[in-house]
Amino acid sequence: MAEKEAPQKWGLVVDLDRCTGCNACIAACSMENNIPFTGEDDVAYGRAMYWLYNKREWVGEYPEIKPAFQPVMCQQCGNAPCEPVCPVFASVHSEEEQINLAVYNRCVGTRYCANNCPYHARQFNYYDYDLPEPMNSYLNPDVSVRRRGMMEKCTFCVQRIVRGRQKASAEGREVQDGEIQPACVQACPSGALVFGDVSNPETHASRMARDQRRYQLLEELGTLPRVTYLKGGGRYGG
Amino acid sequence: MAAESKLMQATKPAEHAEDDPKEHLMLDPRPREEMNRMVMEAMTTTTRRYWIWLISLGLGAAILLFGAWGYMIAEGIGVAGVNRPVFWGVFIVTFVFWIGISHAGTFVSAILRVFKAEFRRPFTRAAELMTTFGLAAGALYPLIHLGRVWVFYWMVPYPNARWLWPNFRSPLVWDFLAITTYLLSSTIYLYLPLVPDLAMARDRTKGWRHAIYKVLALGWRGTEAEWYRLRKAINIFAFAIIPVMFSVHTIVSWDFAVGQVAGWHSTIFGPYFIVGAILSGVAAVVTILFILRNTMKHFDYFIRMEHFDALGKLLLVFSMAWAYFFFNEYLISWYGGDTAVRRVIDMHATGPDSWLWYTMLICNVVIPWLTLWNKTIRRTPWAMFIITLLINVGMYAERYMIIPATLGHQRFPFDWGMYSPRIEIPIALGTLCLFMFLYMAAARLIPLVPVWEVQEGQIAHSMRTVGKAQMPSVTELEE
Amino acid sequence: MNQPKPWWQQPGYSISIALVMLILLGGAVSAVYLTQSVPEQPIAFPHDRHVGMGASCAYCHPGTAWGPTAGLPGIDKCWGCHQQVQKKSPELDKLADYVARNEPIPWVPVAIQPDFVHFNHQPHVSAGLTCETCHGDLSQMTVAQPQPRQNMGWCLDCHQKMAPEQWTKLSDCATCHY
Amino acid sequence: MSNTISRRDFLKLAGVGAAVSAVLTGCGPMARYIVRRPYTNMPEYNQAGLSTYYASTCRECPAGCGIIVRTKEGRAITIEGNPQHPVNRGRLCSRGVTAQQGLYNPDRVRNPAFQARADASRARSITWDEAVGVVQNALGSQPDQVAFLLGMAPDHLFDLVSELTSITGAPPPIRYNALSTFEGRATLVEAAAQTFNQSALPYFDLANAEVTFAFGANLLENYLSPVAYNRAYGEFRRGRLTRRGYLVVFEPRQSLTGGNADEWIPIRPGSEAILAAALNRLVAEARGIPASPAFSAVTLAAAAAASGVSEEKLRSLADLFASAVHPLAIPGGGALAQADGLVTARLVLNLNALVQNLGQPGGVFLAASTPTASDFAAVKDLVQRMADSKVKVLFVHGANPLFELPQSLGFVEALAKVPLVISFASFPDETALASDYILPDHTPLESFGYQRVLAGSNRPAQSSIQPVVAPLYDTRATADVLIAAARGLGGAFIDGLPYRDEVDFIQQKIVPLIGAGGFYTAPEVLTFWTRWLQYGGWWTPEAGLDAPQSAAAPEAAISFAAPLALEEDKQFYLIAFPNHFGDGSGANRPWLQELPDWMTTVTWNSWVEIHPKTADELGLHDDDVVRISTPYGSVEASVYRYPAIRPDTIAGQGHTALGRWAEGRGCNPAQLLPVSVNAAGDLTFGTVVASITPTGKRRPLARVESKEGIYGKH
Repeated sequence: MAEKEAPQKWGLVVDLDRCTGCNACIAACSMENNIPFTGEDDVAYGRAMYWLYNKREWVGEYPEIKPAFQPVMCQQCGNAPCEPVCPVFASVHSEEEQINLAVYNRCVGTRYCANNCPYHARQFNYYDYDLPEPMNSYLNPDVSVRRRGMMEKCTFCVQRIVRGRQKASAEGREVQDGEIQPACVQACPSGALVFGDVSNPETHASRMARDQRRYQLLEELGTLPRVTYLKGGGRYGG
Repeated sequence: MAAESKLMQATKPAEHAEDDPKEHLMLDPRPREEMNRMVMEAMTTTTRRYWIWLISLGLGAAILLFGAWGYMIAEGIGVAGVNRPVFWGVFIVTFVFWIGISHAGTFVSAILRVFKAEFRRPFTRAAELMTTFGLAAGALYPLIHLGRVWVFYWMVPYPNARWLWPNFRSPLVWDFLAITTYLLSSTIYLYLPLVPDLAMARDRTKGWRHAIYKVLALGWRGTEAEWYRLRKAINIFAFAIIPVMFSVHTIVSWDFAVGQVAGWHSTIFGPYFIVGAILSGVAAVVTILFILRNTMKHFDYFIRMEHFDALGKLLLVFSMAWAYFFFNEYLISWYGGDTAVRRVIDMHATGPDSWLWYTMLICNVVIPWLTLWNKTIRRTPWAMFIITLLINVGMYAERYMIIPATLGHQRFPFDWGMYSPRIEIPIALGTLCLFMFLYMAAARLIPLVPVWEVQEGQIAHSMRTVGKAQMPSVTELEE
Repeated sequence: MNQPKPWWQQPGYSISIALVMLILLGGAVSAVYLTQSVPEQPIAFPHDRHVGMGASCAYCHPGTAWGPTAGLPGIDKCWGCHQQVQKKSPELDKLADYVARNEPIPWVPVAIQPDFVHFNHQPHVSAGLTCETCHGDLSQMTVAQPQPRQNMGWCLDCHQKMAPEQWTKLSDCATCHY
Repeated sequence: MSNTISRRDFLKLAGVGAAVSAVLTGCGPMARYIVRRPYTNMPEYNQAGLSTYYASTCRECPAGCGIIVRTKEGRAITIEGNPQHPVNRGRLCSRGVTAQQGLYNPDRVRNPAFQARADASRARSITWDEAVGVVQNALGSQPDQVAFLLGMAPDHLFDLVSELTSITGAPPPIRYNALSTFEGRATLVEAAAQTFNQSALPYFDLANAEVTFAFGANLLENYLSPVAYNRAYGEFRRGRLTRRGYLVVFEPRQSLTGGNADEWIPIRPGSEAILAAALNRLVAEARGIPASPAFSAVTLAAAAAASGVSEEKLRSLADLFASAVHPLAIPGGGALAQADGLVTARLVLNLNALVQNLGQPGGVFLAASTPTASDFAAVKDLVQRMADSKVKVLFVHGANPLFELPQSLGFVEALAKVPLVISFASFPDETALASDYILPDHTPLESFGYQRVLAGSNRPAQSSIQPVVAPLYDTRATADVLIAAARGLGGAFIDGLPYRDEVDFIQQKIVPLIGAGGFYTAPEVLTFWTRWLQYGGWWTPEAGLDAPQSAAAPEAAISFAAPLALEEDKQFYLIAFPNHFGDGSGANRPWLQELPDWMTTVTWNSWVEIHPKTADELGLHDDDVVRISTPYGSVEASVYRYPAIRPDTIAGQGHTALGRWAEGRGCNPAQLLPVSVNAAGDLTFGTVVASITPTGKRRPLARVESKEGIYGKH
């Protein structure tokens, strides 16, 4: 059974050994992408809008217990389960950037994509989340503010990708490695997140993605994720 | 209740009653004109109680369904109970439920017609009407469920300035097409055999009813050529609608089965859903027949113990078939050993919603198997009424287990979610009101018994003497 | 029985047809009004005169060369010329009033994209497109007029014709929608 | 009418309909309802649609991380890290990136007001002229009756107030912030002074260490310079090709740092000192160094008994530490907040001296800045003076003592005895509401200033603060108000404060930096000032910090206090800890409220962590509300059954004011804390004995995790 191959472009590497679980990525993502906060009741009911959540599971028993943190965002699958099920092409593959797009303005809100996403990386706008004046001033004009009834998800900060690409092309050059960084990668204090063009074997992200500690989330499902995790832990001296 | 006990007495002792050929509608003919009058009376008689019911159901549908839906459109889906990860909730459960109900009409009418099951004759119309209205109620749900219903037409393939078409790879588009096809064909299939009856009604009414029937009867005069074409058309439709019916529920099941949700991704979902749909549909037919028999004039003539008996047998068979598929589905998933799937089926039996899972098994398997083998019970209408209601409760629970209870327990335990319906409850009740409202209104607008079919059957049936025994016999009217 | 009237002349049918037509027409009129009519501007700016005198578009809308928006000139820019070029006109008096009050002129944008469309002038200008291609011939207009049917199909049509070799990129949803 | 419609007309109409529907299906936006206002005078660097970036300094905590704020059309859009800044190198934490929610908070104080201590009938808005007059009168009162309480106020304001008080002869400003207590900052400084003979905050080179022992230091959360330590942590783990760093954390309740450790040693609170002493002795033995006589009295058995860690474990840990090439021991947080916290800090610093890592890569350095924070003892003293009616005027800036100070300190009563309280708060926090005047300062993103890098930089650095947006409201920089008021008094103030305004003050203060060997210089101050703003501060091009020259081990034998005894199943050690709200001032940032807590994933509320075993014994379930009582006060909070805490320990995090997102949420653990201090003057919040009473109420916590999935409960 030959592994299905798909063209690659952008990739994200998460080094779980560096990740401390500090959640700066979630905050940075939310501020960059105009993600609304929902309040206590809705968070408790499973309606928090994190595009990127930190999956904290416990390993071991007291006193040898420790949390296993794993930031989970849209894995930008090469063979994405969310794409074929959308009736209106709102969840669609970007052939140019090789990521999965959530085209907000096309979405009719069937939420099928969200069910079919094994990572639960997609979020739904249950209401219009209006920010009180003047808090709406910080909304990022590069990212559409979503209205009620739409799906949304991590886009690898596609606005930054497009901006970087347009900037590079206006200056008549190729995009440099590390020039484009999603908000989470930029904020990550411990440098656990690395983003780059994985179709180019020389980029930092490509080199990290070939690390022997690599694995992908639910890779057995054949979704061909573009996010690579590097296993944490390891031994002293190893 | 008094009426029921009287009926019980009339049917006792059962075995003797069955021997009486008069017990069979087909062998208990009445003059044509009398039967026409009976049907017309049934249709036109309205009591105060009827109006109270009709108005309150209409109001119920307006407030519970359309009022609540409007509020939800204005506020957002947040007023419903869906959350992450249970993105589909009671709306889709009720959708599948109504689509299941809608299978009854086609099954009872088309399949039994094709197989020439004679007992079908008096209630094909009642069943077909269920199909149409069940579908109408069910078809609302994909719309209700949408986050942005005001752009639902993007699912319709039409040329537009965006150069965009629907995604034909999406099961939802298949669903959309299948349901519209089914709605259209079942409406036509309801309408075709109705034409002679409408003509009958046209000839016996005056005023606004006459005007309506005049238009709807399409100038039917009952000539040989018309009958020939009608029979031909009904025959074609009867055969053609069966694959449509199978495809519809298969496609509904594909909404789940093609997904990669653990617990959905199963090859048996197609037939499993069809059997489930027929089980719930036939059960709903029995429920409705009981209500019709008790509320409508002269219906105790048309709907008899033999019908409950025959449908009861059918139900038993389908309950067994359903159990077989359920067992198959469960065993294969369990044996397959995929952790995620295992966890889902474990959660079904032990999770917070496990009471629904047991309700499902009790209502769909235990109760039918313990009761329906017994002829006395099968021939006791109120018992059948309760049993069939319970079967539908069980089938509703089944869909609930398949949708929210499965979605809530997917691959990452960190992400498991609890779901509790909120505005879904009034909306679901609202569609029930809508269905009942439409059905009740239709019961006074169209002849609910296909008179010509009954009469045709009665002409074809006769008692023959074979040797010393009196035997019922049927003449083939159609080739 | 008389010869029945043809169906479209029977009252029931004709009334329903009329209703449907009325609704369609109403929708059409309001749609045209909302999207295609020329909005009222605080100053009836004569584009034709400025273009006619040889002013280049980029003089007042310089952002096209390096950014997403063309930009609107502030009162400084207007006044830069007009305090020299004094001509009696009620519109120019309005300008003088704004300058005197040091208030921005509340222009009503005409060529504007919805929030979910991220249009960038710069690549288009770099690709050699002229302003008239999309904004119409301003030398024939006083205040800017909306161009009809500038919808997604129009964008795609041009993308396909102008740069077929870049179709993958230019038809990608993420090029404009994010 | 319809009868007149001919077939031809019909077709015509249909044609119109088709054209119309073509418009409808692809119609543009309704432009006519949008009005666009260009800048009246657009700044030349500002282009509509393009971003403008400003370098500044994050002031959500005192660490002094460099930020770059992306603005568009005069609005602050996103906050990114300054890639060149030596503290954070382009990285930020969750508090830093959500700072716009402070700037654009709808509950900000929008104009100066006579607040009248929340007496609505007398409260009114005032003008800034009146306000300056009020401050002027206040400054003119008898100097020893004027007190300044500064918290997170930026360093330039602290410097200005220090100058001001030195002119009048008033007591120097007190700079107290709950975070400095939670870090044990005063204890660290005092321990460094006693051990290294230099009064400075130690800088621990975590990035190059190989085995790190952290004693209560919550490096990854709120310790001195969290982003710097997070960054170093990443390097510590995977920055080298050779060895992965190994982290051991000693603390009774697993914090985020403990959770990321390779070994978390749940020790009994109060046993840190004896444990550190035992490790000192073992490490000295393993390295063959003669142990200081101070440790001779310490036995392994006693340490094991006190801490609850087995002797073998202690021995193997000591071996690990002694045999490592670059071992590092970091004291901090709860470990220092004990009665003998200073001893613990000295012993832990001495561990570093034993393995000779002072000034070595992966070792201990001394941070460049002079510590300016006051200890808790000074606050206690101030409260005492207030209670004794010796304070007539109290200025409060960047602090919220009503919230941050332990209730038992009696600040409320003391505040009532101060006739004039002037708050410079930007937000209506508890203290601001209880003051006479609120003279709102600009929020950090609207102000000028500088911040000396606290302890997160491997080189001397000073970070610049500049406004990234025009002030939103009628607020005024406190430095400007003070300068105007003081100079208005005339006399000594004119000569003592030769500054026109805040900017002039800052420019004069950065003059010494021009020739101090930074990575840029300038011929005169204005050019230097431009670059200083542009780069986000000043620092040296090469890394370099002073290393401690010598280390003095404790000489005399130390006697260790036994950990507080508990009544079994009735009493518990209570550990108060800060989460990502820091000192609590982050609670009005809705996104910080929405962010899950690191360990429990709880949002928008406070909770008390109880080990499941203990909870079972007490019959407590998740989300049960319990009352936690200490001798000093009591609060109610929901139970979180937390598997990573000692069974004899509980831990807990609220506000009564501070705007819509913070008000009435959770509980304030400061109400439970004692007021006693350790030898260095830091609050000893480390061990408080508390009891738990179930209230019978339930308040479900909004957690992101699935309780069912993670803990198997429905």
